[in-house]
Amino acid sequence: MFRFLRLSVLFAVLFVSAGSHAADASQPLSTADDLGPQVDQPIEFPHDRHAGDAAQGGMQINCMYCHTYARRSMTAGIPPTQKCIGCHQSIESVRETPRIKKLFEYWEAKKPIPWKKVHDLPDFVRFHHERHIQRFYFQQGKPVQEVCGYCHGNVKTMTVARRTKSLSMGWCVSCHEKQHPVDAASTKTAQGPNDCWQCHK
Amino acid sequence: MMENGFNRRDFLKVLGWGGTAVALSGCGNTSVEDGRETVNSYVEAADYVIPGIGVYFNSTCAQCDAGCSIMGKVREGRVLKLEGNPDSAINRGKTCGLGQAGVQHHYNPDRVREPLQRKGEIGVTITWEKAYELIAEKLKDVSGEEIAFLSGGVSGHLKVLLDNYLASFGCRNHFVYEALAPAVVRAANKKSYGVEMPRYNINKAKVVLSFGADFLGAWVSPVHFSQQYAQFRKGVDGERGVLIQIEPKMTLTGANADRWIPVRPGTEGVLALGIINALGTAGGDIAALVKDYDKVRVSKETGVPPGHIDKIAALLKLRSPSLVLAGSAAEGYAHGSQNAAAINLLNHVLGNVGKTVEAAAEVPFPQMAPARGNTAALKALNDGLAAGKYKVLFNYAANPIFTAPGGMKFKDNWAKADFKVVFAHYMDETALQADLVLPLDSALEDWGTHVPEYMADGAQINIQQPLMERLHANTRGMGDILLALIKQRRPEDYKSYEDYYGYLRAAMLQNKAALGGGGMDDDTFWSETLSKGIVKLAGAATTAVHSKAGATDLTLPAATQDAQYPLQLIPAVNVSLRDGRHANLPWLQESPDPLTTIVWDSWVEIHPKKALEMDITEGDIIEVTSRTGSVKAQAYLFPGIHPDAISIPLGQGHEALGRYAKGYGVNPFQILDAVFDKETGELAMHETRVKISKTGQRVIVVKDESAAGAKQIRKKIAGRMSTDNVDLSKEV
Amino acid sequence: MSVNNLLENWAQFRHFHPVDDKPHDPYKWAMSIDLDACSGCNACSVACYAENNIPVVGKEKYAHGQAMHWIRIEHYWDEDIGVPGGREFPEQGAQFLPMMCQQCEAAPCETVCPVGATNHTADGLNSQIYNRCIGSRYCSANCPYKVRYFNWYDYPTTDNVWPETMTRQLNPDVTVRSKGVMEKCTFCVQRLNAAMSTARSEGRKVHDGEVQTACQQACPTNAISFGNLVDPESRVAKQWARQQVELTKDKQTKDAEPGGSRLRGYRILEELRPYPSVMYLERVRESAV
Amino acid sequence: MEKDIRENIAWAQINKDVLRSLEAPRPLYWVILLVALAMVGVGVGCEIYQYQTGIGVANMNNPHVWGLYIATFIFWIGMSHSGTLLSAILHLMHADWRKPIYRFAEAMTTFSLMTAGLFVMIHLGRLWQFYYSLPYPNERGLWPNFQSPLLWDAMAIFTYLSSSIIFLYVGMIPDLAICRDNMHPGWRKKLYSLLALGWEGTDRQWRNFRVTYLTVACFLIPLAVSVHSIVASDFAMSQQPGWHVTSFPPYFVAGALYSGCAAIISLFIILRYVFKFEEYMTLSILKKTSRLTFAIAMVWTYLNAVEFASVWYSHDEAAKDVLIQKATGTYAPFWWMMIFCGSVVPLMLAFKRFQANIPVLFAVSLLLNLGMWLERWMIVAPTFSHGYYPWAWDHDQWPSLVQWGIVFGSFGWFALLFMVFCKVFPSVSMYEVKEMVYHRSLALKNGETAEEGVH
Repeated sequence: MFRFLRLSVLFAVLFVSAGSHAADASQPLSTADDLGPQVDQPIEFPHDRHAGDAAQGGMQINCMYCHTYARRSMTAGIPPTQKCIGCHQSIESVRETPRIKKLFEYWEAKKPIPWKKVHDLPDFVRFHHERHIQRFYFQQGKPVQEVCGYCHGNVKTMTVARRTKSLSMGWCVSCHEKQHPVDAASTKTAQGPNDCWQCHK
Repeated sequence: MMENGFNRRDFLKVLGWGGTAVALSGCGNTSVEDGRETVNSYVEAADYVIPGIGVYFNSTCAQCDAGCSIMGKVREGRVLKLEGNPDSAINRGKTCGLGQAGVQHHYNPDRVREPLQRKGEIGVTITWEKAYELIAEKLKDVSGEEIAFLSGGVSGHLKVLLDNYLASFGCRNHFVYEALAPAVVRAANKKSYGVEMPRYNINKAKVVLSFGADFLGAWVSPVHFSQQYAQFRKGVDGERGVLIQIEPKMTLTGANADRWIPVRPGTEGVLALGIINALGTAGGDIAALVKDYDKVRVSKETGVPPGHIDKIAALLKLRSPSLVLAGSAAEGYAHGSQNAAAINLLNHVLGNVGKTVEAAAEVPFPQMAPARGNTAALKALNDGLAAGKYKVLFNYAANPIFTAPGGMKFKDNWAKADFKVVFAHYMDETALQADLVLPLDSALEDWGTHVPEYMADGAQINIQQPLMERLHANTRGMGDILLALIKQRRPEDYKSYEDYYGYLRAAMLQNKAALGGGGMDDDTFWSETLSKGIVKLAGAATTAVHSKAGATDLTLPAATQDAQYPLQLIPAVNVSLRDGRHANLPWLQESPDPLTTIVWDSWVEIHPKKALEMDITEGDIIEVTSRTGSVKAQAYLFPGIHPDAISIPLGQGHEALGRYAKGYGVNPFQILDAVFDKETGELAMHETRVKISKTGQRVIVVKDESAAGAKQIRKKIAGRMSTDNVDLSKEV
Repeated sequence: MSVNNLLENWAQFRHFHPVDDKPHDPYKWAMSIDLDACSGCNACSVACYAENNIPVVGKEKYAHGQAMHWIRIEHYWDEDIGVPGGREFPEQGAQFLPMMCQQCEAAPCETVCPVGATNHTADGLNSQIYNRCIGSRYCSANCPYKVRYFNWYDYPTTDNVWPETMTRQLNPDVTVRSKGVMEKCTFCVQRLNAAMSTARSEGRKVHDGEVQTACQQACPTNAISFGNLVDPESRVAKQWARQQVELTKDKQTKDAEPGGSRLRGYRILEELRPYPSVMYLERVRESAV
Repeated sequence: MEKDIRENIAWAQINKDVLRSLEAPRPLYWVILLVALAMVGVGVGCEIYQYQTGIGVANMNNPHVWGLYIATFIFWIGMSHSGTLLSAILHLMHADWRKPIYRFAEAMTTFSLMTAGLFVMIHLGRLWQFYYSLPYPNERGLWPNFQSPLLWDAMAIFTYLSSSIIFLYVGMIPDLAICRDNMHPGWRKKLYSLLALGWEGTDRQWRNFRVTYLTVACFLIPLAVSVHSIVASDFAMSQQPGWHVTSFPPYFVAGALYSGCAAIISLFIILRYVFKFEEYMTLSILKKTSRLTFAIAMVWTYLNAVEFASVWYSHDEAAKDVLIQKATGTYAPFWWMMIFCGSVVPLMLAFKRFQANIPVLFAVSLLLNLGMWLERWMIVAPTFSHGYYPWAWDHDQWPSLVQWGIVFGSFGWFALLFMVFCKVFPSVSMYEVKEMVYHRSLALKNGETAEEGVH
């Protein structure tokens, strides 16, 4: 007698299953790479030359050599021009290349280089560089490029850095929900913090 | 706190970030952005400067004369917040609202940014060179006697430089003017203790009997006294201190008293003698003096019930040492010094002198000692101007046209000087009347040394140093300006200093040994000094306080009645606005008055009983008329005021001083009669009598407290218990 | 987070006042305010404006009751002053009371927010996430203390709230709230986070006095003390213990004592069971005068 | 007594009369339509201004954060109940006098729900973030707070709205078919043929139709009750004095039915005139409706008394204060007005001579609605201005013109939707009226034959 209900029941079932599936699907979605736009910088800084593997003619410089604030502060900041000059004044080979010329122009003018922010989170979010580096580099002893890579992607293959992760909240949370070993030695694991005020300000 | 020393050169390189990092963050940008925002990196960075981490630099608060030491949190080249410096004996790491608002003084959008010269009604922007030339030219053919320099309280090297400058053309007309300085009390203290400003140990007293001294609000050194007050409440050896406040209008201190006693305005001295009489411990000429001040008469004159007088006397006998303070409410009369003297006498009778009243330490450099402001100076200047004595007039750190009592007609006399130079942060009422306005650095951009007017503990010199580079390229520090000016007169003596900083450094290094830097090399000493922000000195009190009472010939007139002007006007000193110099700081405008919670406006406090008689309700606009003039303001019914008095807070009613001050409230200074204390010639602030009348208009009073007013209906919100059943000594 | 995750970790999204299986660890931030020391000078309030980018709304909006002061100084007279038949003068002075968000453990505001913009953090704070807020204002409607303040207008773009130069004073660690979101006292969470992170990097806990709230740091009479209630050595913990006030009780020893207690500690509107984290110490007045 | 309806109306006549309402209403119709449009204009204008400037322009403040929006929201939710009452409940009770009027009652339900839904949005401080409150999988990985009564509200309203739309539509199918068959070609004919789902009136279709209609009806009744109970729990679940009352859900439901019936009376009278439905919307039906209203009014009054009593004799001092405040404070005039309109005015309906007196009934019904609107306001506002914390007691909570404007506009919006509906769809159910006529005439015949049998 209730045959006319069949269709609607079917729809209902479909909707529910689809919904919950979509919800589950949100997990893999968040770890997927999501390429940000190309950003032009005042100086096209070749990360690959500096940090890249020797095989590709890179210098294999530790990220934290230049981005020294990241392990000491919430903000990673940008290395002072001083830093660049420190090495480059003694590297005659590339002294005359256009990029280095430009660098020295800024330096002599004592003008800060107007870099563009590539990984620019919303203003109400606080990403704590120090905490993450402490956790994964110093405590777990993971290789530095891997640790930075979690969020910044494989920078050593780029020239100008480019965003490769979505950096959406779901994406952050998907990692905070995983159990991570507390340090290199012990098997004890812990979750990332999940209360709102850890990241929202 | 920064560990390793730093010098000006390093410091100035704290640039970048500032420009962009200040972009308003908000809920607006809700998505990840790439390549929109620019981040300026440092060119070179001192290694203690890390983006995202604040560095603290020590300096000195310039919001009032108390001279609290502060430390400013500097981040990415911007000073963000001021905190108290824990090492200072004055404020021990604490600040008041004024101090907190110091940053708004610095970032204020209404600051003067260029030197301005008057052309008719408008000010024209000129260069500094031009300005200096102008001054030189004006000073060329006037004698030193025809030059007057009006300033607020100054001390330290700025004072030295100023004196030298004035001396350089033989000018002795330096008028140091503070509208709200406790000058009468100082004079009285000089007489009865032998020192102008002794050290009061509220924390050592078991009873504090204060005659209108608002030491928690706006009197002398509030932050310091507040801390002593806290200890005093916890109690000396477990015995909680008792605060008795005697005043016609409740101040913040009165609101915190265990017993607040309204006294008929002007009869404080009588009451003091009455208490001495009730104590009955005094002998000799004092006993003679007070013998006919018996309870009956005193209570008749003062309106204080005899029972209270007995209780007070009993308590004072019981608990010793105590401390008796004479404050602005007591001193503001034609017989103010008499009042103050009578009140100080109590301290002698109770034997507090030497215990809770001690001689304060002094700085061993008299030329740096603070030039304390008073109102007699203004009177002198005013008379001089009226007589046309002065051709050139300088004004620094004072706003006389706003704060001079209407009775003085100061504005008219001011115009009599041909050339008026005003060193100003803002275009205030006085600057508007100037011929030349020279823009000053804010206190957070400038160098300086200060000697506090009230020495809390040991003697100390406070260092003031820039917390960030100039906000506006064309402002100058007062020191730099004076240096430039003095170079006009005595180039050879001063050519070695290229700026005030250089002068300061040299001057300090000269007396390195005396400043406790013996054996250190110059740079270490200097950077030490700067990073500490305070130079503590071994300078002890040169003069001890008199143990025995001074003059006891006191003539205390009974309160007079005036049929035409039946009410006494009490110009109240608002905790945050003071004499009005802070009215342009929005935080202070919006922080409610502690007792009425009114914001952004003036009001007339009137006792509900009186209001009932005159059928005045809250919000009625009433006209207050004195012999000098009249103002209109909203009425506020306030139980903490003597029915024979009304009160209007000072500080509002600006006609200039920028967007946050202009056009809010009324300025009671305008209706103050020019009555002066017979002995010291100080302005008698409380001597003005007024009558009030309803205008018929009505407004809703803008205040924080609700329609329910300040009543705790049924629920216990703010708890209170009596000392009988509490033992503070065991508490944490 | 997926549906499964939602179901599994439901408990984590809602920390109520600590239950046996979820004690506060390692931090429970709490405050105690000594009303006997508080002089009502307003320094705390101004300091709060400075620290937390609170907009100055101006006279007109203040008149409409749209002020934003996260911490307000209230003053109370005894009920019978000034009214006909009552006492003529407030002879025992006024009573001052700083009132800010009480960071309730079972906060009435948290349960009612439709989007979960206000939550309880593991260290016992009542968090407010500005960007999640859609402005239903249910939290404020349900707050017994009325200490939540709503952005009725877009203050960042309003004239004379933060004109050109004043923007430079804004604290980069605190969001500037735009129109339509609720805000309130945070116990200066930015300071707490900084301190906790430093402590973690150094492998220790935040020790007492290491972190101060803006109001506490300014307070000239040290009336406000703030710290970690879990750490028995902290000043706050000692004070609470001395006053026998317990976080998870709604009737304290004090209330039980017949004929007036000798204890000063109490929490406001405790009987509603929000379990506030702020203890007030009653004001004391001398009986001898 | 006069009849609910004449038995001897020809079915063709019924079709003719009802279909006429789709063609040529009285001029008043257009007047109403225009006025409604104008009102909507005002409302929209105010909303745009509020959206751009910030909700502060409504002159709400801290702590007085809720205003007319919430009150009016409840009012419209309440309105919606009458439709369900008339069509579903009375349908199950086989009260066939409902037949001529249930159609527009249902329409009323649907459209007042739509209006109510608007207020949920208008009230929000950040309307543009509304979607945060919807439970859907998102990149933030966040869900709304399922503990919040506000969320239950949203869901309940949505369910109720969708199902009452279905109910309305399903009930219309046979009539739509009639329209289809009698329409001249044109967009309307297309529309009807589309909506009629190829209704042929075969036995099978009728059987399925009846079952569906019945099922939805049964489904709708608990829903209707739950919706307003949930709205009530917005308040009852909170802690505030004056809200935290156990009897709120039934109280709200009663209030809802009450205002609903009152509204039906007003609309009854308007439609009857505008579409010349005197034949069908007869005075005796009106009489029944007003009696029903009277009964509900008394129930409401009783529950009101219960609420006051439970507050008065409780230990909750604060709640008691609020009650006293309502009766004596700032809001006293409105509160007493509410009592008057809600409990005194309906007494008129007790008198026979008023029960079918159109002018009187019209006036009364409007007053009742006013009373019910005030009731909602008196529930929301006083608690804010007189809550637990004396310091926060408010002195400035008078709604601004913007707030009034939007409330005003909402009435226009409702009228607009409703009037358009009545013009486009048959507002009297033809097939049910036919049934009614048929049954009545049948009854009559039986009566006659019985008489014959006597002699």
